[in-house]
Amino acid sequence: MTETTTAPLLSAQGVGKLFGHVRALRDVSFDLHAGEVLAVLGDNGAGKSTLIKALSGVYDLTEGRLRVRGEDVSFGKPADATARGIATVYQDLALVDTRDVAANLFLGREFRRGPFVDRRRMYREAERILDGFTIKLPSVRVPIYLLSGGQRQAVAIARVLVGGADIVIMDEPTAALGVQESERVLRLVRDLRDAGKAVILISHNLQQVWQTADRIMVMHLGRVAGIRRRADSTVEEIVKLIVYGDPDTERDPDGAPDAGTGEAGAAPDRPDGGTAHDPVKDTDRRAAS
Amino acid sequence: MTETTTAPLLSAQGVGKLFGHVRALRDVSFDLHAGEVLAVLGDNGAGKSTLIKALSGVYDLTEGRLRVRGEDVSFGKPADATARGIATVYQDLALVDTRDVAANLFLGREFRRGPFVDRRRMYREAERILDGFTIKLPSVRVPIYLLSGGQRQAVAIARVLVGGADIVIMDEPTAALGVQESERVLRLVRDLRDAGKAVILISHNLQQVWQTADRIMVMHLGRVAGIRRRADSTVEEIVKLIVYGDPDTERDPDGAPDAGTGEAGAAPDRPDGGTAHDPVKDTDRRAAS
Amino acid sequence: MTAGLSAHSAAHSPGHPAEHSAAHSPSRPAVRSFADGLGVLNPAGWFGPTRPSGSGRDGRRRTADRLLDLGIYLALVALVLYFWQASPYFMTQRNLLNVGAAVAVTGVLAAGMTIALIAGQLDLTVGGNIALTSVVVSLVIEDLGWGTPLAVVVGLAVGVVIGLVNTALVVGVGINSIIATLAMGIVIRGVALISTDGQTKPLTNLALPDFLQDRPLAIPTSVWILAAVFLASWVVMTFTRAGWHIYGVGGNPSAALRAGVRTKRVYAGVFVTTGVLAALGGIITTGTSSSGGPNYANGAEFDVLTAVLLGGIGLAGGSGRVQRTLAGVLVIGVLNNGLTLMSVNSYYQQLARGAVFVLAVVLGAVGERRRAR
Amino acid sequence: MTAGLSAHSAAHSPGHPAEHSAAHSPSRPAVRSFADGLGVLNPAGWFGPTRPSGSGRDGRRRTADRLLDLGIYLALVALVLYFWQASPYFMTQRNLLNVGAAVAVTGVLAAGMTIALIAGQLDLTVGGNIALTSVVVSLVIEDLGWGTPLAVVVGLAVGVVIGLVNTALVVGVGINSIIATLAMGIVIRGVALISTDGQTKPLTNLALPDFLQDRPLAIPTSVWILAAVFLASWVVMTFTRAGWHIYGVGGNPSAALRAGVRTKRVYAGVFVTTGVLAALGGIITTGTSSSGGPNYANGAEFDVLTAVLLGGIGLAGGSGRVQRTLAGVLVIGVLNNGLTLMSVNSYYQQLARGAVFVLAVVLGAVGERRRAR
Amino acid sequence: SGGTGTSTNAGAASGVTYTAAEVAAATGAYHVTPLFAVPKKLPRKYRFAFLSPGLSYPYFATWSDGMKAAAKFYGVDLDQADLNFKYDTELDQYKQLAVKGPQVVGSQPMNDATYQQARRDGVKTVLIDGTFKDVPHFGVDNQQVGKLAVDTLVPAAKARMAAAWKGRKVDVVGLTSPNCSDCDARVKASFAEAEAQLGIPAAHTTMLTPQGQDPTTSAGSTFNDFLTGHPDDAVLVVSYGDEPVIGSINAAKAAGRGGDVLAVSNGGDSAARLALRDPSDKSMLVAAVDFQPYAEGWNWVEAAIATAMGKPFATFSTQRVLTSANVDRYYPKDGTE
Ligand SMILES: Nc1ncnc2c1ncn2[C@@H]1O[C@H](COP(=O)(O)OP(=O)(O)OP(=O)(O)O)[C@@H](O)[C@H]1O
Ligand SMILES: Nc1ncnc2c1ncn2[C@@H]1O[C@H](COP(=O)(O)OP(=O)(O)OP(=O)(O)O)[C@@H](O)[C@H]1O
Ligand SMILES: [Mg+2]
Ligand SMILES: [Mg+2]
Repeated sequence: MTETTTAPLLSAQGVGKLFGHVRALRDVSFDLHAGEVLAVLGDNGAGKSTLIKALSGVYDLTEGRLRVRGEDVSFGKPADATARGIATVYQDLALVDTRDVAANLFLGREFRRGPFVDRRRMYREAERILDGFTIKLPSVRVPIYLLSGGQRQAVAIARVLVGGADIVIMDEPTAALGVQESERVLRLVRDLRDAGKAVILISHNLQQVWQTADRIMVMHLGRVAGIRRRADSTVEEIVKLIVYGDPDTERDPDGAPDAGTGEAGAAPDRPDGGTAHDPVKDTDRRAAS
Repeated sequence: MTETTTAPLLSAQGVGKLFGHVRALRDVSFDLHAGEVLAVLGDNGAGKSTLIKALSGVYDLTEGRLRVRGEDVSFGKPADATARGIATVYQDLALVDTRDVAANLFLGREFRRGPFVDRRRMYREAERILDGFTIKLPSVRVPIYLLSGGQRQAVAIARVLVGGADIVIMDEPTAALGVQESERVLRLVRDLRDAGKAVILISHNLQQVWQTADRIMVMHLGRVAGIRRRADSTVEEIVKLIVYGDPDTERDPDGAPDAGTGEAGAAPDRPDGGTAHDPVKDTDRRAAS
Repeated sequence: MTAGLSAHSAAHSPGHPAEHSAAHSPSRPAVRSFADGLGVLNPAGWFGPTRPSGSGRDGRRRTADRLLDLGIYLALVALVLYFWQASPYFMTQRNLLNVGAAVAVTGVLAAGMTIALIAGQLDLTVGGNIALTSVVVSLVIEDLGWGTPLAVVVGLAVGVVIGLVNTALVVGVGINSIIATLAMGIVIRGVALISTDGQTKPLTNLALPDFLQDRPLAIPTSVWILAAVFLASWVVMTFTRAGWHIYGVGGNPSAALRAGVRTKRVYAGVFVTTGVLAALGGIITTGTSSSGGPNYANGAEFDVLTAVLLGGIGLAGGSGRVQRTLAGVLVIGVLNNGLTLMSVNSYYQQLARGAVFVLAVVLGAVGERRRAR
Repeated sequence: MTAGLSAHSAAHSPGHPAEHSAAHSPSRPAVRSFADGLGVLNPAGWFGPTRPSGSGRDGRRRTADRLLDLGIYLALVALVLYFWQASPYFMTQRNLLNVGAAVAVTGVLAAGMTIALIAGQLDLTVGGNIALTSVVVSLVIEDLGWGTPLAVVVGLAVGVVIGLVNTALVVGVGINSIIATLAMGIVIRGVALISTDGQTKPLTNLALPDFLQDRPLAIPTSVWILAAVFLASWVVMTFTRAGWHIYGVGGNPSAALRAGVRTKRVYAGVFVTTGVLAALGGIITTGTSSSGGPNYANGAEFDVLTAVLLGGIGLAGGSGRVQRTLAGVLVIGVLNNGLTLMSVNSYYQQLARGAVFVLAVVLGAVGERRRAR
Repeated sequence: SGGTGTSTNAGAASGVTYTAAEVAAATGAYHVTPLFAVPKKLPRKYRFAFLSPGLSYPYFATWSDGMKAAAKFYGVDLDQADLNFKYDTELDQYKQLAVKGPQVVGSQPMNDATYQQARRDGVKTVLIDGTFKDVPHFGVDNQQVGKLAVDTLVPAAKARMAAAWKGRKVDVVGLTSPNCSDCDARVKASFAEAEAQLGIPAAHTTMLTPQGQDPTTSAGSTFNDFLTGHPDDAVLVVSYGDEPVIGSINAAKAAGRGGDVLAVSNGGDSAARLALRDPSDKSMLVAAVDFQPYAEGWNWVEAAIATAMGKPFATFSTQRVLTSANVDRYYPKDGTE
């Protein structure tokens, strides 16, 4: 929808990652443009988290290259990615429970005034940013462990806004949220997009993806199974890509022996491509670093 | 569908639970019969986890009473619930990572032979039970930390079968699973039901609930918002119960000011009762005990 | 928002009524819409560890709980008041300065240990470090005749080297810091013993003792050093980026790394700090005892740990305050001083110290529980 | 199942090909259908801590890694071989029995500390416990004249009481066991000092020393006790419900509780065990020194911790083996013995002990890393 | 050296000062010989301070008991601090006691910083079992203790070396304690003396630092290891105290090497006295140098009073050596307690 012909903000070319002898990613290539939301889908172990960790500087690549705004980059540590304008909302939120909201928002990029941190400025800025969210936080001086899950999620997302990054990566930002809260996060994603940022959104909720994404990249066993513009694809095609890594394969009929507990009137046992299907639902483990 | 006129296996009457001054449950009453699946739905903080912890003996009740097979019971500790034939699959799985599969399956009810544990019998039984699952475990002597998430989930579920419980409670058993794996767990739930057990299934995935449950209980702010037979209800009604605690309320139009970032063609911001909607999705925190 | 939801919310964050959000005129329209529902969610939190919540922010907290929170300060005040009325010598300027001088070395070490614990680490080499530093300083002054200022620099360098070796083992090799520093402590004391063949090395050049026994503005140098160390620790931990990063790394190392904090560098800084502070303790010891001894500060790491734990620091990292540690150190110092002034039998002193420690941690635990209720 | 999926699976669990599931004739049709997909999921796990996986089960593991895993045993064998060739006196029955007798008390304490660490706890009262027990036993024998067997029972009862007090503080009040037992240790030693007014209480009734200096089957009683304690610990931890529950409670207390394990009772059992084993150590000490002393076993808890950590136990609870601890204890014993046989200067002995400790933990960490690769 | 002259009966006009007999009667079994005839009416109320090395160690605890008894007897105030073997904290401990304005402070050992501070404060110092600069002192210091042990050993050792041990290598083993410089110093002084008096070269001397839970047992097993490593040697044993020597004797007995060992213990504690009475130890335990810690503690108060009054005190004449022959005479009550 907002895809342009300008140079991509971020571009991955033939990216691969080996853990010992486990090839978690191979030959992953894609472009990401300003003002678009790219959703990444895939079954458990497909390599989604590994990919975003590579993009965030948590892992270094074993193969391929990354370009940001046309320049080759190599991330040795997360700070390098941050410096290139990439901000990540990790699924475990990556907050320091014992520290207050402001300290978390500015962790790693504290404002300074001479040799000291500028606490007043950080508290002021933190209030400003979170006021922008109109979120009900008791105060920006409350430690994270006193916050509710939704408040924490908001703080984690607000970190993205602090850095002024223009590439935002979110790993299952709604996994822990209920109906209304998920909606608000998705609205923020669209707002970011509309503000000209590029967003990578990992989710297992096809319905949410459909509401939000401009393009969808499906991963399967560490490869890119396919990249589709949402407007040009169907849920059925995406589900097939997720499950078989291929839009055309029909399910192998003896994959799982039928238990024969047949239940008249019950919903079908398997995804049949109906729009009601929620194909993949997953919780990432606490991110390793 | 399998509901009978016999006495309920489990019955909660006016159950309430106070945490200090927080009333997490109030006046919760329901019956559970042999051979049925009761799904419990509700938004974050609705009290689902608190309810199942009360049923499992992790918490004691502040009000109301529980009856199992017509007898009044009072659970001081989890072992009391186990002794009454109630088995729970906790969302955090509650496995001991450093111990092997067999030790986990039999934790708290190890077979003995004289003063010693009967390791051979436990390994044999563990193999038998997991063979029944036709799950690919390297061995029942492998410690849990070497297993994949799916394998762990299977071990947690297998614990239910070890005790021979006839009331099985599952807190989001599919939250961490992909498409195919979720299906298999749901099939197990139906298998348990068909074997005459009573199952309480907590899930935020309406689609899965629809596939599996016989009755649906919706909780809202610690109360029972309604109990419906699936066959007699609609997704729309259930969603309203979840969100508003009332099947008839229309959403308060000024609940959230509209940002005016309006996006033509995007999916609607709010649940509109369509069957495609996945109303609630949530991950419980690590269960407190 | 329904009435039910906002009532629910109000129960948990009373100071922040739901109406709050309506009063804003947001400055960033792009994110304005991400809003009001988030404040009303399950306040117990979903992801994090199950820490107490909710009740921590309500009105009731401001009574007994606050008092329990102030526990160590109250204990200090109570002890001071008790000894004041019990002994005519206690509340004199000279005696109070003696208390300060007596806890100078423990206090300097405790400041370091507090920083290490905030970073989620432990440094058990400090006893050996003091011994080695005192021996090295004495040997440099006496046998090499290099002059005291240079000897002090060499002593501090010993601390830096020990800190770097600890860093290499903990960060480089990846050994748990308890184990790594316990082992290194044995090695370091072995080196100290070998350097002087087990003997105490007395100083004949008294520049260092004279410096430490000097009393600028009537306050002993060692008390000045103690005050400076705590002031500096407090400033660093509260007002500098380094301190904020130490709290961050201790509270959640993986999050701090991903937030761009150079965690290895932070750990190295922490171990070098504890090493240098222990070396400073060794230099003070050399001065106040006019000698270097390979047996000095035997088991000091556990005495220091006791003082720090008395201050109520969390063992999990990411929390703790140097000012509380100072209070813990002073409680021990006042207790030792007061009991000695009152000529309490040394065995009963030991019992009293243990009992105060037990009492302090029991009160701390009770406070923690009340908060978690 | 697609070819892709089963290839993926095979990479992670090579010994369990996908065909495996097809060969079954399941005995419980009701659950038979819950099946084959679960084995092929992301093997790195989703929920748990990010422990190493996958590579742990593949063929490569069986080389250098296994050797590193055997680390402490190899260290023991290496030391034995070295001293065997270095000293003609080392490998004699008598000398080896001397090693056994020398480590008897440390070993008995280390067995208890291992069990405590497996349960995720620490007991730092053991030094004070030994002192108090030795004093009480001597006083009961000498001053009350109750006879040695009764005195031994009283001594063990002291251990039980200390264990129960520790349980009350840790389980009842909820204090971290490191802090609680550190504080209690100070109190207990204070009580011991007061009981004899700081004096050693010599035994004139020599029944206990004679019993301990006896050599049934040419093996000293203390070595028999050491062997019995380790055998019993091994049996309990490996073959009894109590042991399984201790591992369970240490590995995941909340899971163990929800599985129906009476966790409070398990913790009480653990602290009583460490208390009784320390009391047994105190009784052995009384016998071998013919006296009870309030200054005995000063800092023993840290020596014991060193031996246990040398055995490579995890600090997080739920893992560890008593047999590895025995190896760690023997490494220390062999090292002390061999260095003395070779007349190594005692300061260098200290250095050597530290160096072996550092080496052992570095090797352990390297092994851990290779596994996590 | 410290006290000069003998003032025990100098001013002993009846009733004016305490007589030796009165002191002996007051100290009962300890039978203390006074170092100074303390006036029954002191010129002023004296206050003394003593820095004890470590009251959890029985020897020093007995010192302390003697001091407390003497202070009570003579009517002076005494404050004690426990260094708990952290000698590096001596100055701080001194300062805490100095707040009460004592006339005399005592310690063992004393470091220069404390000495200087006491001088600045105008507090006199009296050392016990150690020397430092010009400080008045009595007792025996580490060098003397080490020498005394060998002096005591020499006759028996020479006799053995001329007979049963002829032609055998003779080692000197010094049992010390971990983290105790004073203990090491005593042992090393003995080594030097053994070289001087018996011609045993430094290469044949070994300092052992036993590791374990109590001094007796740990010294026993370490000494056992030494015997195992030197199967053909004869061994002279010295130590800083009694318990390690008793441990080594037990080990030698158990190893059947009783004929190869001669030992002298230091202190004369109950453990040594028990061993001296044990006939099976007779051939090995030559003697226990009796430091009479209670008497020393008592005497320190007398020396402090003398120093405060600006008077000299008598030379301490310990060097009482306990043997199996005289132990019952000096400690008649031991066996019946
Ligand atoms: N640190 C690691 N060491 C070894 N293998 C790893 C590591 N991290 C990931 N892997 C492997 O890489 C593959 C991809 O994992 P990744 O976590 O990226 O999957 P994912 O798509 O995020 O799955 P999920 O939806 O379950 O989170 C898996 O096979 C996993 O086992
Ligand atoms: N231990 C506790 N102490 C105080 N309040 C608690 C405690 N446990 C739960 N609550 C409160 O009880 C209410 C119900 O919580 P519960 O965890 O049962 O909700 P839930 O329906 O499981 O929600 P979710 O879907 O987020 O897991 C919440 O308001 C929560 O804050
Ligand atoms: Mg992932
Ligand atoms: Mg829940």
